[in-house]
Amino acid sequence: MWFFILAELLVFGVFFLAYAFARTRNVELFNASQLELDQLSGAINTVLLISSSYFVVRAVDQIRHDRSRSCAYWLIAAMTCGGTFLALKLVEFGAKLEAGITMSTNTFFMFYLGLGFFHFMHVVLGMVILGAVTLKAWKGGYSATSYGGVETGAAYWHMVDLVWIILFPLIYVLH
Amino acid sequence: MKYKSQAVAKPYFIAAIGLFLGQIVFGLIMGLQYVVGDFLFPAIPFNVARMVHTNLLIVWLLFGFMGAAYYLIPEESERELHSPKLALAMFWIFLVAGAATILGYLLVPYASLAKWTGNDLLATMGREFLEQPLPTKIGIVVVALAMLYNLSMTVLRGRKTTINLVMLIGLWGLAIFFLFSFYNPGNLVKDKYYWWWVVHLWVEGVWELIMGAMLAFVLIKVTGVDREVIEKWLYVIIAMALITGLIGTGHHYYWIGAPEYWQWWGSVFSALEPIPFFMMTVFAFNMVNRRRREHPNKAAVLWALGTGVMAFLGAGVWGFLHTLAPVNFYTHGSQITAAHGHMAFYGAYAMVVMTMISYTMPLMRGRAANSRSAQVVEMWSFWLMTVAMVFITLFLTAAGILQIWLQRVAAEPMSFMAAQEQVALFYWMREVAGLVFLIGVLLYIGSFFIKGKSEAATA
Amino acid sequence: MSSAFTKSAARNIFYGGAVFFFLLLLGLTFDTMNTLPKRDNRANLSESALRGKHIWETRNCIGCHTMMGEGAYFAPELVNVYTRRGPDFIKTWMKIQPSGAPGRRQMPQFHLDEQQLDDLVSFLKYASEINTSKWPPNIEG
Amino acid sequence: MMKAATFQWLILLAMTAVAVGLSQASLSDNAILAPVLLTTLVKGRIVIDRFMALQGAIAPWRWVVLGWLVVVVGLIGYAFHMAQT
Repeated sequence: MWFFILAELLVFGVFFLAYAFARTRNVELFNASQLELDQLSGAINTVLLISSSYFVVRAVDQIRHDRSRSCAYWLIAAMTCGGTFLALKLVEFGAKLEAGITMSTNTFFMFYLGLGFFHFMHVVLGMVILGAVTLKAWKGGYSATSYGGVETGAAYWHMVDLVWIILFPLIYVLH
Repeated sequence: MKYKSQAVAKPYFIAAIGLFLGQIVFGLIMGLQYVVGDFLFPAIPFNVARMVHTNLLIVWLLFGFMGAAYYLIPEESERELHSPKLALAMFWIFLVAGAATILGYLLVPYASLAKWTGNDLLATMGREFLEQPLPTKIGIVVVALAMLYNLSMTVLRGRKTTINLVMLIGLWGLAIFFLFSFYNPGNLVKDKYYWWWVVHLWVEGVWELIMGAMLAFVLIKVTGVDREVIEKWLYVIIAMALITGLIGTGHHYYWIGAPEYWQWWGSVFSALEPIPFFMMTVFAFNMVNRRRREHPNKAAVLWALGTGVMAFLGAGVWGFLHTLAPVNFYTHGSQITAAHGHMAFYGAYAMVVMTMISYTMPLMRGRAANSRSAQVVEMWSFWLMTVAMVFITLFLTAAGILQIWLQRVAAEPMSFMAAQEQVALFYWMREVAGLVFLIGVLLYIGSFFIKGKSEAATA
Repeated sequence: MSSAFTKSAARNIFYGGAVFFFLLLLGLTFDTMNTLPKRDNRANLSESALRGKHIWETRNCIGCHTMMGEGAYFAPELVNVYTRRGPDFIKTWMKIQPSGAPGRRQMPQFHLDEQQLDDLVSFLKYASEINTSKWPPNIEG
Repeated sequence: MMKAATFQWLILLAMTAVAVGLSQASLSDNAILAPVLLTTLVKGRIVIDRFMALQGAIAPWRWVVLGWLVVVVGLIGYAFHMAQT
């Protein structure tokens, strides 16, 4: 699993650096386009993802103490945050599309929409994984001695969070 | 050979080798036409020779894949093939259709061939690699579906292993993506966009699944390494192949009218495409080093290691060389592309089919491995072909770099033909390397006829 | 992490990764199809250009030439031949093939009539006006 | 142990607030670059070492992931710095 997480981090890393260096050739365009972003929505989404990551940590802790149900509750809380993240993101994308902005508008929006969408799909995948883990935990499929699935799902979710932690300042904040 | 019906692979492999020889002969004709422009003109114009060269490649690789599937799926499923008769019938249909198509290319003007075969009803011809007339394309679909039915029934009723599942998924993907060859919109950009869904998603997608399954199968047999370990590797390799390769399609979308963001997506993902090929190399060497038995078929082991290395060099390294959009801007559609294409197809697909043939043919002929003398000749052919291909690639790369410099970079760019004359020396050297390759192929074929004391059949 | 990397984990990554990235490809394809009208010069894809594409295909031009860099590398790039040579040159060129010059690369004679030549030219003109992100690097292709 | 996690969570939230605050407080581009990247680095480290629990894990994984973080954030900083001068 870690191998896969690293591969994912590598891809995101390359995209982040591509953004940073593409920006050096076109600073004004990037700065001007960045002003059109909804920073508040981005900030709320950061809070949501960080919190969901924290809830996942709690879930792993619960299963270590053999508390399947409460592990599932924490996971549901994490997924609620994830779901809200997705909803907010859709509103954000929707607003941009309505304003006639697409990936072909300019290089900045190519990255904003492209990276955002790529990350969005990772959140969706993370939700699917957490969902599967939650279901199994709910049915008592894990125990204090056997919870590899919870840990793996958690690691993936933290990776998605980690990527956003860099993505947010990079695209929304720094100028 | 554990099951009688596996023997159905034999005619497939023999046909594959025969067509391979044909492909090389036409390659040499084209190579000579590059420097002696009117060679065989007007009997065999370059475009006809090229069509024969590339189509023979595709058809013989398909024969190889099918043969490999008919051999390994019964063995993995631990039961006889659902219908050996159907498999044999499909062999003859495919062979006759393939031969008729090639003869059609050679004997009939292409425009007439198109008219007679219903291209006006559904225009699918005249696009690179998909030049086949409509009946041939339909034939390919029929043969593929019959094969998939046959193999799926075998797997469904038998043991399901990672190897036969991956092989089956690869073959299903091959059949499904081929359907895009029937879609030919008038809009040139869309035409090209979906044309790549056949070509790229074959060679940098589902074919890698087929290749991985074949390699894993042979490695289990010749090294005796635990199946769990090999199958885990197989999953990781093909996962990386699809993860990088699917969006890697973007490296074909830079300059055909598709949106410019493909330059980013294509560059990032295709820059990672060497990873699965590198893993394939590590995989092959790792398994052979951890071998638990000394298999008498040394030639098969050599082919397995060779395909790992050459696939990485040809597809991985030579692919990476010109995959980044700023580089590709200059190299696109030059001899660099030809260099990459030659080594990648040989290293990944020609060699993996020969790995499979090398391992299975002795078994189908009733022995664990060929005699020592036959193996020595086979290994000589391996080295001749492989070294010749390395040189073909190097000469084409040199020709490409010079061509790009003269025609695209220089302050006063030369016209295409003027630049071609400047690089003629490299084309001559390529032709010589090609002749060495031909000797290698002939030796390879010869190795099947060498008798001598052979090992008794055990495996 | 205590969990070892198992075969079933590898399998899940394969299936999950394949589905994930195929969906991503579909998503990007959807956006591409929406963006194409701005780039692919479809307004000039006339009946004549369509007939020209048919001629282009049924004469297997791609067996020697490249179009947007795709095809064989035996003869010149043709996406910009309309701008490089102009319509009259193309038509005359097609009529006088093959050159018969000894040792030179030969192009077959396709016996196209005036109408077919015009169609082919309008296809090449249509192709030359597609937005290919400034490729090829110069007029020589 | 979970107290620590809660505390780390609060730090992450606070740091996000600081980053957003800095960007709103119309400071010059140069001024916010270093602090924002620094908060990102710290946040990344918390997620990697504490949430992913890589601290104390088998060494190579931790160093590879942390190395990734440092390299990416560092190069971003370099690129932005270069763009300003």
